[in-house]
Amino acid sequence: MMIYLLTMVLFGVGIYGVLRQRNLIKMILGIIIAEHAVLLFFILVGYRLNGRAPILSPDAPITNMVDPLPQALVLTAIVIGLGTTALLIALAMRLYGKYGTYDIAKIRELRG
Amino acid sequence: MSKERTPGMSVIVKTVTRLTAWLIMLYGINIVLHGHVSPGGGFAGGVIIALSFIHLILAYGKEMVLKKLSEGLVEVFESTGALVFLGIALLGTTAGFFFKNFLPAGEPFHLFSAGTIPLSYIAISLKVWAGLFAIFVALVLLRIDKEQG
Amino acid sequence: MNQSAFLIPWFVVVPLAAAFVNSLIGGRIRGLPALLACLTTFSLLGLSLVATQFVRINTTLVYHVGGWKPPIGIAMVLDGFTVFMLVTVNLVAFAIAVYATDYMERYTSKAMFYSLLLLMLSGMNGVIVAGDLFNLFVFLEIAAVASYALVAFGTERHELEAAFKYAVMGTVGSLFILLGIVFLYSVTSTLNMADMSLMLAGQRDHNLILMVSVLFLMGFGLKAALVPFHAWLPDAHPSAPAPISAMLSGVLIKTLGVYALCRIFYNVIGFTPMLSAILMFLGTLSMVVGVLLAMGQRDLKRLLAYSSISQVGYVFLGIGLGTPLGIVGGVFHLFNHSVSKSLLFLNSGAVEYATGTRDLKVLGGLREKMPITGATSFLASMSIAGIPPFGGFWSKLLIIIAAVQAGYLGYALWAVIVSVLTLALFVTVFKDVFLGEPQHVWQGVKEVPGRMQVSMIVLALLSMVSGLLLLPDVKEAFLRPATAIFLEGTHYAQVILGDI
Amino acid sequence: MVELYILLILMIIGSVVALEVKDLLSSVVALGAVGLGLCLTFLVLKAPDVAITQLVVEILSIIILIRATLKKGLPMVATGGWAFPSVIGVGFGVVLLLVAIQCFPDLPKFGEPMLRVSQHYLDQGLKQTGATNLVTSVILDFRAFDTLGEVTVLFAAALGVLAVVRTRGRKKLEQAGAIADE
Repeated sequence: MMIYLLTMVLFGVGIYGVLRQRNLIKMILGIIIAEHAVLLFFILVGYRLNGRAPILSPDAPITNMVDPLPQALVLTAIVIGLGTTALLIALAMRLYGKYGTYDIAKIRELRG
Repeated sequence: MSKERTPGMSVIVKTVTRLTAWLIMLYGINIVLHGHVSPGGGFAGGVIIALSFIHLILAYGKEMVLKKLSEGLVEVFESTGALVFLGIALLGTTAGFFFKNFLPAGEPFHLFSAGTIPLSYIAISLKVWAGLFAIFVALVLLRIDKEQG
Repeated sequence: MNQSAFLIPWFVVVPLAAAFVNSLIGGRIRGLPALLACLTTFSLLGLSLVATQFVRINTTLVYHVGGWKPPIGIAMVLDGFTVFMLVTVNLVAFAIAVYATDYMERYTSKAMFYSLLLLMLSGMNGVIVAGDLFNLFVFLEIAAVASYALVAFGTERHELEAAFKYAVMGTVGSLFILLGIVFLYSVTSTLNMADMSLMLAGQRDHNLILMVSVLFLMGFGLKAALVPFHAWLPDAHPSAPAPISAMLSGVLIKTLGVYALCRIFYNVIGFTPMLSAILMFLGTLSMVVGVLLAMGQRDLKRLLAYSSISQVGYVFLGIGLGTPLGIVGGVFHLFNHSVSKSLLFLNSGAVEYATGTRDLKVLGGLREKMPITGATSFLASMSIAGIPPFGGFWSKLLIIIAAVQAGYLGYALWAVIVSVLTLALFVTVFKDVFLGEPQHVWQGVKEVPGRMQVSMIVLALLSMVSGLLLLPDVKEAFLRPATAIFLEGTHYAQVILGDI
Repeated sequence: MVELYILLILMIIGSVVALEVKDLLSSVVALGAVGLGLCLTFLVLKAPDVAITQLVVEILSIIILIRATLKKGLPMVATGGWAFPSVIGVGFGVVLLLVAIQCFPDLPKFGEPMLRVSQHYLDQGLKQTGATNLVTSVILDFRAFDTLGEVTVLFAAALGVLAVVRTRGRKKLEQAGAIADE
């Protein structure tokens, strides 16, 4: 219960970063942090108290394993996040090339 | 800071890199091949292999690595990896279903077991390695000083 | 499992394979990428038309990927609404691929463009046939990532900026969706949508489900550009190359936003009166705000982008009503808007291609120089504005009648007002661009190349005759199965799992 | 479970530092600490596959981020004067927490997942797929289609990066009629 709340705090910090920061790199950092929180939450949901990693061993049968499904999905989500982050960084670097700054206040020319 | 200075970092770094880069790569391949019996797998292994190349780039400078491994070649690897994975999935349709694991499951805990899983992992690692390396090279080659216009 | 279900994976596999092959060898052979893209989209259109035959009798086809039965493995589902969306998406995609063969001559790296286009298409098809929540998320990300890159394809400064804004907001939306999926997984311990719907049966009024609804509303609302979350759209859609603008405005926001939202809310979480009220309110708000903001624009494509926000509002109003007539109207409007808004974006691309500008104050008198573009643009404008013989009129009429029947007179009134405003808007636009004295600057303007004309004519004919979809026979085959999915609601679960 | 709390609190502190410190390079390094904390947390939670992947992915993204921030004369990040976004940001966080407190009693208790579908993976995974690493059996057999999607996302991202870094997106216009009047 408490641990879930702390994860939500981490998510909130990340979203706060995206909304609050006026620097492109910091916005990307905010997204990465929020994503970390979601991934952590997913693993927490599948955790079993005193569980074992879901890898069988040749000698002894293991009964108390954690849920393997969230782990598989989180693996997928990590790689998706990496792809998105790389694209965001490439865009930010190109914008730096055009404007010479990462500061949003100096970049935003377009009207909302 | 003379012009004759070779690209990359100092001799110490280069020597250490020459020793470690291959170890890192071998470790990555090991992780890929044992993905179905131990933790790791195609993604982690692919990223580790990509990191070994990035390690070389960081130490030796981009020219030396790109001479051996051009960007076009990397793209070919990437597409091939993706196509092989899709091909494995499509071969499953011959056994009845898309993505059917059509090879026998084999003996557990052995390298050659679990049907198509190790093959898929090899294809994925090829794709992940090439994709990430392409991203890194693109971002390194990008001139990030202020452009004209 | 039904034998004809073996059709389903090809909707994803064909464009994926084409994209991979394209990036492998497309750069080396001149003309291959364009040909490959046209062939792929054409075969997909054929496949989706074949698929309409299977759902005629209200059957649902389920494909078990890997041969694992659904709660264990991933299911792909083909039902009425799926087929409807597949036809819409692949139709527009085919027209756009043909158009792009000429238009993209102005850009560099055509092979890359077509690869990204095909990846985006496979992402959308994957979202549409997904029967599994996480699978839906993954394919949504494919489409989204490809679209971020495509918006920045011109790599000018405003394009990069719009793409960055779009990518940041889109990624945050995806995070909300992922968080919602995690919550749903933790209470149901499954990811299959049908199974999840059954598991949620007893707990639809829990606080948690409310929170999940809000998360999904924010996430998919960001993708669909509902009004409080619309800030990225007026930048992103005009910045892309014209075929991509048409794709984004025509089908992407509807697939990733409207379709996914409807599928999850109607078939998984369950449709509640509160949700209906929220959807109708947000839809009407989008409708009004979109058209008002469109009024003041000088940039042709930006104006069209604002108008998209407004028209998606109609779709949400119709679907949010929840009555059979409203849903038919909403779904039908989705089709009409896809066709005519893509066409308008293609027209704006043609104008920009010929004149080099899209500033309404500068353009004028192009009708005689560009007869095809002018005529198709006229048809599309009339369809969007809701003039009687065109499809847009019938769908708006259905939505308004449904709103009156359900007793929401206020919403019906707003729909009428916005419709009138849209008419005024598009009449002005048409006059500014095509009518009036031809200025001497545009004396040398020539009509755009042939393939661009062909695809515009095809879409114009479609927008003209789409009213025929309401004829009883055609409706039974196409619109009725699509709307039946909404009405069966969470009964969806029994249909899917009954097939297993 | 104490180590979980400690790690999480460290991660929260790290992310606040990463977002608030004025030097970009420092904030990227702080993010690296957060990622490492996440990796350790995955290990504590018995998810070795995820931990390995998270570790290497974190290294890669930190390298790319450092590459983006290593520039001469990059100014310190300016803050302040942006009251409205701050209020929205903090307000969003507070609302999220309040809603979350209301919702979490509906979740299964921590450490006792329901394991409806997963029980099948645990029981039958080895027999049906032959992979002793059950996470692998899920990734590449039971849910292999997701993995195809994931590979495609990475493919799209790599293509997208290559598309975005082109210096010239458009060919030069040579047509006579194409007069941009600016």
